[in-house]
Amino acid sequence: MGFLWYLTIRIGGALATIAAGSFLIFLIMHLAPGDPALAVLGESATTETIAAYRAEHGLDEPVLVQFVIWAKMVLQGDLGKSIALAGKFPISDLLVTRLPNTIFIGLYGLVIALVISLIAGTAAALRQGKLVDTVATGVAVLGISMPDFWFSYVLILFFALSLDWFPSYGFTPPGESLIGAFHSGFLPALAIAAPMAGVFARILRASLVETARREYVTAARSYGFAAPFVFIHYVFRNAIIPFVTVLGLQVRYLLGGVVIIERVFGIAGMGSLIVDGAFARDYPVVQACALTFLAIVLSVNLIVDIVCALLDPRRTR
Amino acid sequence: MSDVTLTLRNLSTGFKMGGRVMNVVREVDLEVRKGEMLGLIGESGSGKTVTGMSILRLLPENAVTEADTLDFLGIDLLKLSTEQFREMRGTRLAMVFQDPVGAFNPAKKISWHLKQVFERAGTKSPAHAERAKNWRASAIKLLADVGIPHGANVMRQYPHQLSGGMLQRTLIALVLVFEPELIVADEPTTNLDNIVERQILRLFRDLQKRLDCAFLYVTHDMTIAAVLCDRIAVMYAGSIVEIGPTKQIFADPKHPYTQGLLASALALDTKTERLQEIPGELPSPGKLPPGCLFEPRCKFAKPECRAKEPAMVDVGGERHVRCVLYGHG
Amino acid sequence: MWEESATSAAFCMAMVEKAAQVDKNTPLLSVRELLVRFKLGDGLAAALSRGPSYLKAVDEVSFDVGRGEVLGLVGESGSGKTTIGKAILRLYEPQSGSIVVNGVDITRMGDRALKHYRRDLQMVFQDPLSSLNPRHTVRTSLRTPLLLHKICPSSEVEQRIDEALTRAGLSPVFKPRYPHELSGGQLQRVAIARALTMSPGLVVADEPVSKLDVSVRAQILNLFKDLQAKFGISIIFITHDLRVARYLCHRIGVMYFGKLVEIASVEELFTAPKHPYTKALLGTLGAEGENLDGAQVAGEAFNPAADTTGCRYYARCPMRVDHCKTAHPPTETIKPGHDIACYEWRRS
Amino acid sequence: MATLATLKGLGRELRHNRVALGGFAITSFVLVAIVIGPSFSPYDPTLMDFTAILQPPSWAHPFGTNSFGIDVLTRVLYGARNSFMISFAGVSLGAIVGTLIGMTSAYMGKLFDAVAMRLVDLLFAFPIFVLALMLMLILGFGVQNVIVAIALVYIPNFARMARNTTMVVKSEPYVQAAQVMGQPRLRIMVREILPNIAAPLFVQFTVGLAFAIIIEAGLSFIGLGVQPPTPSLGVMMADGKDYFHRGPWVLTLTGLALMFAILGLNLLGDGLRDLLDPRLRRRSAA
Repeated sequence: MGFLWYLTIRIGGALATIAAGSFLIFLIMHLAPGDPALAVLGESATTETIAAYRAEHGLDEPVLVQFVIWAKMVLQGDLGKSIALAGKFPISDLLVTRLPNTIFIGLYGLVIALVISLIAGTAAALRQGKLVDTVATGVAVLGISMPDFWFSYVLILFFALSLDWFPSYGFTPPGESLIGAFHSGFLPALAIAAPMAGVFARILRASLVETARREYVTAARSYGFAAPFVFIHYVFRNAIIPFVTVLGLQVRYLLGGVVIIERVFGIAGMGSLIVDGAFARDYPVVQACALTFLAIVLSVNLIVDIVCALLDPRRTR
Repeated sequence: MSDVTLTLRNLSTGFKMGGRVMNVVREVDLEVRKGEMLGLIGESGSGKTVTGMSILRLLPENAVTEADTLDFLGIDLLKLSTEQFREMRGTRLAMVFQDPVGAFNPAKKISWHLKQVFERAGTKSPAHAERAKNWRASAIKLLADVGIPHGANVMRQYPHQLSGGMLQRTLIALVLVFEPELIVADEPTTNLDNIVERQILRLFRDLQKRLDCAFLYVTHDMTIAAVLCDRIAVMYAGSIVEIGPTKQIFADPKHPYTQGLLASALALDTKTERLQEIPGELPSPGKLPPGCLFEPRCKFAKPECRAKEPAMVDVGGERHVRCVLYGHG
Repeated sequence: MWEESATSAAFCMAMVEKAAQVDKNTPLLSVRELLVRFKLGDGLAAALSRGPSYLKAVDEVSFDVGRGEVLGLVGESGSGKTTIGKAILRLYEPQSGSIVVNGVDITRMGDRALKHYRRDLQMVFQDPLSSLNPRHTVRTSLRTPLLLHKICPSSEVEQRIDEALTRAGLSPVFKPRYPHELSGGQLQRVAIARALTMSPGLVVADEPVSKLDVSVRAQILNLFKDLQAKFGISIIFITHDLRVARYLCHRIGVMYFGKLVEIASVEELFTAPKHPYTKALLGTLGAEGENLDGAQVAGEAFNPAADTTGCRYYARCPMRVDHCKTAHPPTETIKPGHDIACYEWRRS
Repeated sequence: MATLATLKGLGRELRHNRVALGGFAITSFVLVAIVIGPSFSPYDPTLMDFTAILQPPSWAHPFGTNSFGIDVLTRVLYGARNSFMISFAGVSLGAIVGTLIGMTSAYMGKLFDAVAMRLVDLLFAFPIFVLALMLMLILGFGVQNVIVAIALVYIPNFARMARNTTMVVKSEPYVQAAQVMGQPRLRIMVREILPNIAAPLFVQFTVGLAFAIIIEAGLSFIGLGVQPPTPSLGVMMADGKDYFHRGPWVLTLTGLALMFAILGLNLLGDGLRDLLDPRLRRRSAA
């Protein structure tokens, strides 16, 4: 019962945020210089055609009314049409081809980062102050200190140009070939994963060390439970709660990395789309992409909240 | 002296701090006997908790414990490997903690805690195995024993949903699964309210009588020691300064520190005009005074007190005092 | 000329007399039906959850503190005793009720106007280490109130600080020290010295010895006793320990989950307690073994998040009757100076 | 006076914390290098030399030369100076505005707090590059706008941290004592609260500076930030990627220098976090 309440409240909160966020996006785009009518109709448009276009699309209405019109369209799945980037192509069609690639690369990177950080963070915490700890924390700091786009080029230099194990450019969408996607997506995923793994490993280590000091861990030892049992059920079980929480906060950095990495490796995803849209001043595309990114972050936060609530009975009961 | 359960000789415990060891417990000699409740009294920082934790090897890794003897029913605890010692913990040596809320795994229900302990017990003997099979029924019975009549309901709860008193009872139930021969209780009622505190104290006394085990009760509260303990040992700045039967110590405290503590504790029990003070402050473990540690605050201090720390003096009637007023040992 | 000054002098005399009259007839502090509540949880979650969304930490409590009187407020943790103390000092905003100091209602007074009355009401906190700003030296901590209220010319500030420290039993050599360099007892002396620099009429002392080492407590309790006798300050002494209250206080109020259940003079409370909770508390005193076997208080405590009606003590009360479930009993005066909130007190 | 004593104490403890010391050394080295380094360089950061195009690293050109024959190391020093100043300005702006919002929010409570914190949550929900990119669309590309973008990324961080720490400190007895004394609100904020929340904010500033340099480089790298010919590390790396196959050293070595500077700041931040953590402090004092 308590959990359902919690879920309802969180979903309500996420919906409210996305509503407010979409308004913010709309407002920013509205403030951006340039007349959308002119952008669509081109330089040759006459005063009459522009006026007609503005009237038809409600561009003379107050911002709020325009926002409501746009929001209604978005709710019906119509994100408008691209004005510069892809002719008058519907943006929703663009997203359908782009979004899976971004999600694939993002999840791929996330999984790599999780695997590395779980191993490194746990090892460092278990051997606190020992060589393993020093090496792991040292590498982690290096990881968070390097720009991921630079690391991509280092990876390209070694694994693509020198060893030729992976392609240096281009990406096979998972829809075409899953194996191809894993192969061609490995370097970009690794580039995104490296700084993330550094951040995650540090958080996990700190959380484990902190939890190990709790009295319930001493209490568990006093019952004579074996060390691995205590570590798994007492230390690790409670340490992952803050770990998952902080993990959720990292999505906004993770997606920031995706934007650049996609351009480096020429992946046709959301990141390259929004950047290309920005250069082409294709506002509807940028607007739609920003909204999608917002939705992704909020969904991930929602999932993280739910996972935390399941892990930590104190949050809901 | 076959009834002695635990013998400590010359126990010292310190913590490694930047390359050197800072001792917080020094040269402690103690005996805890079967069927007795020994009170270990001291203020914060006196080393009483560390002493208790040293016996069960529950201190963090930077702790260093040394002793001439650490004997538990003929077993030399110093010689046991980590794994052998772990086998003893919980089964024969047990501990009750100060903060009942903090002593439970917050992510697990009460039933989980009980189940784990019963399952561990199940591997020890056929009788225990039988209980482990019906662990739920056994747990409810055990909870009833510690004064929780509706055990089935309590088992469904998470720790944060229960009151401190209820959790402390449950914690005691966990310890009782094995009927240990030595129980160390570290200020187990400090975080409880007066009325609940009395209930738990009574529970401890009844338990100790029923199990007939050795019981080391660590506390800062003289009045608790008075109602609960058969003998008390008073610690000051890491050393035991006085030890003896409770009644005699309360009637006639020997060490000036014990006298001061008792004077202020007992004076409050009656309407008094003015409390007797112990002047000064506790020494910090980094800067201990030379000689007797209590000398800077002692009204009987003499020049010889500063020369060296006095030895324990046997003053008869099972009483020992670390003070030159009673000779030099 | 002199006539005019004579009249103004007479006027002044009249004012002083009038003030003196107020002094004699009204108590220094008068608290009436004070209600302080806290939100349970925050935001949407709290709004949607069932059960009360507020916790009444102090629930319609009334009492007076006379001039030079020490009133003890005794109760378990969560009884609202600290909240009362802080609400009187306007650290918490009361929901309703009134706080009257020297005949002036300060319950809703704005910050600026309140500043004049602040001097008169001071506080000593439970944790001495955190009651002093860790970034300020002892000197800075003591100088601030002197300059803020222009208590003395700036040339005398140092001398005043020395006096204040000496009065609290501390050498002036501590002036340049930082809080973390002092022991708990010394810090509590600095905190007391700071409160006294403003020559307050009332000091709220919130468990001032509970975080101190046992062997240092007597020193601080005696310091309170001496300073109270010397300066005739009124004190609200908040404690969970009835014995400490008996040592220092003239009257004692017993609190249970936000309600003041009994208030009486020390002698009366200890010799003829009427409320079953007071009796239970008194039953926990004494160092002799037999009282462990005495009356055990059964049942779980009041749950402020779930129970909303009935006597707060109902679940634990040995004298409860069905009537007690309807509403918390009103306060009645059973003797001058002895108030109690219990339907069944006559039976005891 | 209080700060002086604190700084002295910090200096003493710095010597015992190897991480902080390493970070301090690297950061000092980088600062000195970008301040006085360029004037020691025999090369000009803008003068093209078509006789020395794309030379690999050598004694004459430790980082090689780029496609215009410009010494890469010289350009790195100039670029790093720009990157550093842009990041510093951005994080400072974010820290000041964020701290003001956070402290006010915590102190005022009620409606202001609710509205401000919802806005902060909203900003937190945007991926940082998306936020920066949208901003660039309104303001146009260029140095000032990178600063504003960085500030916008950091305002929510500082606002949240300042609010949370102020909430904790606000209920500390010493702040209540100041209230009881009758100190005005503003004075309490400045004298009692600010000095006690400064430490975590300072750590956040150091670590934030490190990541801001990455943000600047990233924005400039994809062409949304600093515009060439103004040297910045991101611009140089963008330039280097165009002839990465022919002269990989331009991009890799510039990035390595960037990483070195960021590493210094991160280590310094980590070390300071340990030094300033009151729990760790007390343990080492006991």
